[in-house]
Amino acid sequence: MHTEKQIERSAIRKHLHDGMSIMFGGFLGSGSPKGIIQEILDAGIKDLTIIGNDTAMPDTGIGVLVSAKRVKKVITSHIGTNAETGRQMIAGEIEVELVPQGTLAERIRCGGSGLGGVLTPTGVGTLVEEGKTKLSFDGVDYLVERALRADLAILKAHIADEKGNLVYRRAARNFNPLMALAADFVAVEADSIVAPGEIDPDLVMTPGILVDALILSGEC
Amino acid sequence: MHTEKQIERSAIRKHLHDGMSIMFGGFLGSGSPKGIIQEILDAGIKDLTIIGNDTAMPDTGIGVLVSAKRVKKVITSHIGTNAETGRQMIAGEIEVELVPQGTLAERIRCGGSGLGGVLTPTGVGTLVEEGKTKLSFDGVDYLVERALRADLAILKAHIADEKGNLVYRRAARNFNPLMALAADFVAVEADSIVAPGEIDPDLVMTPGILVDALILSGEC
Amino acid sequence: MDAKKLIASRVAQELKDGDVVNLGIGLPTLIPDYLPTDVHITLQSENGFLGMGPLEGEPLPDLVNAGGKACGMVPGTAFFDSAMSFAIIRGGHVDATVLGGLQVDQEGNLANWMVPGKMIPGMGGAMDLVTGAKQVIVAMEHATKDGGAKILKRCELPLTAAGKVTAIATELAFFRFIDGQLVLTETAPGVSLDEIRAKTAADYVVSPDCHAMKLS
Amino acid sequence: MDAKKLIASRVAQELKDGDVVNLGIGLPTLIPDYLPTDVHITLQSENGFLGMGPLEGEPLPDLVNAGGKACGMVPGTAFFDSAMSFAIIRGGHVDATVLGGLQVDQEGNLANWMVPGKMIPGMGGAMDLVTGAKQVIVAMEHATKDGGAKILKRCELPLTAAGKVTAIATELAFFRFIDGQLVLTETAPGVSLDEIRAKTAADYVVSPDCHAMKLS
Repeated sequence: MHTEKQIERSAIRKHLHDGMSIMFGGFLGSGSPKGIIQEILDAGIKDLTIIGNDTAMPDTGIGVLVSAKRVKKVITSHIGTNAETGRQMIAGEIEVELVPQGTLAERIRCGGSGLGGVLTPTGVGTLVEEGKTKLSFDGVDYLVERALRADLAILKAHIADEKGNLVYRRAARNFNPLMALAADFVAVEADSIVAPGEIDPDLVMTPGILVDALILSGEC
Repeated sequence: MHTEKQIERSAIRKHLHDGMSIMFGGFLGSGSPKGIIQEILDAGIKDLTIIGNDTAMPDTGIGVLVSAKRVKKVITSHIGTNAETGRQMIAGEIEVELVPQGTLAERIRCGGSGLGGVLTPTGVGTLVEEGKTKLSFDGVDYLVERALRADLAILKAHIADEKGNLVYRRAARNFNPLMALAADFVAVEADSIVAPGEIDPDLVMTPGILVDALILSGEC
Repeated sequence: MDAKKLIASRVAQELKDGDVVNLGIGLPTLIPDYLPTDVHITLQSENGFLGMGPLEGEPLPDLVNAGGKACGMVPGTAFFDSAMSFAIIRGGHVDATVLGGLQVDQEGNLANWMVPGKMIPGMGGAMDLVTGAKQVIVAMEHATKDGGAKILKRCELPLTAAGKVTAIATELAFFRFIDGQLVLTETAPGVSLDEIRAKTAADYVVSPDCHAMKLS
Repeated sequence: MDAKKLIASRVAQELKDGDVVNLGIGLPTLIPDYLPTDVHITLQSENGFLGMGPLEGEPLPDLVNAGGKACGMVPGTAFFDSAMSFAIIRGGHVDATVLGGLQVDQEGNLANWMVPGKMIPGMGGAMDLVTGAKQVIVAMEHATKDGGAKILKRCELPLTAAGKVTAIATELAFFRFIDGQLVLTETAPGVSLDEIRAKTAADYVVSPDCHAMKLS
């Protein structure tokens, strides 16, 4: 059944353009929307800023966009599993902003929640504090870490209903629910799409109002 | 079946003392642990600082502690439904710190998450900004709102498993999952207590490691 | 049509199909009754859900609105905690909030949460709603019971938020903030420009397109 | 017993029944094998769950550890998003984190996330873990492959966190930070105090109770 939110995978292309910023769900590829990533690759857009936990491996998850040299900048916590990201960084072909994982989660959450940032102790006394405002309360130093948003978020859900309500499965949840809040356009690849009411309202992990487009996963 | 976490209601008394701070789940009483509140009342402790969304009504939810004059200070977003809180405030018998509801949620979340605070635009240009650090980014002013913790959190869940994993029902969720992170001791009143494994791990709303004591609700 | 129904009916016209809307207690809760049949909105309830509907049949356990009253829910409802509720509110995911006002001024300031020394209910979710919602529509009677102006040059009561109001609907008039200026765009049936001017303390301009409200 | 097994075995003794523990990749993942049968710990996986267990049978969909490898889960597991995962980590709800180190120093500083110009994998969750966990146990070989000291007066590599390490376990020795001072508390079987002194660049004191490790 098609609804206003459900689109063919190729219809995502009208929301793609060179130079855009893209948040991607996933942790080493688990919880990343493979079909949408393939569509972005096929669309040929470039100079992307990508934001997510890691760059997976050269041939998995978001890694394929790095390997195809479509990425200008990565904001991430870890690139150690993708030697190609490291190679491009050292060669000066790609800019990498490394952010502690918990800080990355909070920055994205802030971007989606109307918050300007958070005060975290993580990174105090390390390279991470460079250039940042520091505040001290009750003898503890905190860094002011600022909100992060993107033009597009691409997410992977296990079950969606036609209104866009999402349920994630196991460890594939990770950054997906946070990014659903923090992008101007939110596209979700789901293993199945059911009628509204089929997901118990207590079990919805991302409310449908945050989702702009639903794409049925080819796999399942 | 009893586990280490499940206790008789009266056993909560050894965690109660005069002058302590207590976070309570609930929104106008919905999602407040009535049995634990009754036990606190019966225990006779006083000079309490209570932290929660509202003070319910004089004879419901946390309101009964206000009516019995056990409360020294309230940190809350709304007291309009409890005339007794207002009367005591105007008479100078109780201190009331009014906090915007979304800010209260974030301050509690910070207290439980190791964050020093958040930057919120809410309250800028109002009485709420008095005495607070203000930061400005990209032309937007933010207040630095600081973390909040308590000695004890008293929560209401619909289903708990013996490890303390919790599921809340409908609008009774509200502040409960946030407070589970933010107190030194976390006591939960549950409508039912089941064996570990009976709650689908994807559907747990509060992980059991955050919960110290489980009390079976008298009602259900 | 009494004042409250007129205001609710007019505000309903501001809402578009698909909008996410948070309605304050009292008058704003009448608004869904006046929506055209082809306009479906999703109601956000700040105690933690999206998809609120009218109570149908017996109350269900733990299904209450932000006023603590039993309510219903539509298919596709989602519940969440208070942090998520206000992430949605503060983060700009609510298209419109409609709430009452004690005073509004020509700078878009709203005061509706306390009268010092008299009534201090607290701000509840109002400060976040007014700060975060894309449209902030104040729905209120035009003047106080004593006939005093509520639409002022500058609010005297403590503010709920500064410069966030986008429209004001009263039983006499509809105002919109356009490029930071308060503009009278519509008059209620049978109400003259002079009457509105007499009962409004704020400076405002009358839109060249100012016309009578079209009420259903 | 080889170096890794010896270290894992010793670290296992630091964990108490009921502890919530996050284990880094590599050596730390061996630790559960050395727990006494009456010590049950809950494993936190920073990709978003509590209750990780060893893989049993076929991999289950989307059930992977923070290294991306298929794993198992115990009854009573809970999954959550990355913000909650790090609320738990940063908020002090993890009793112990065990992770490898490139360098550790006598101030309790740890460096384990980059070698400038050579290897820059990123910090992943390590900075939050080291900042937030109640116990931070560094489990590593005592010296570099070239025989250089890794326990230093002051880390030369960029820090993961400042002053947070609580204990160091190597194949030669066990050190604990006591009142801010690095203290040698145990020696590995057959290892002399002189050998440890020779291979350690940091200033430390030898505990009056210093004794040989008791390994199971």
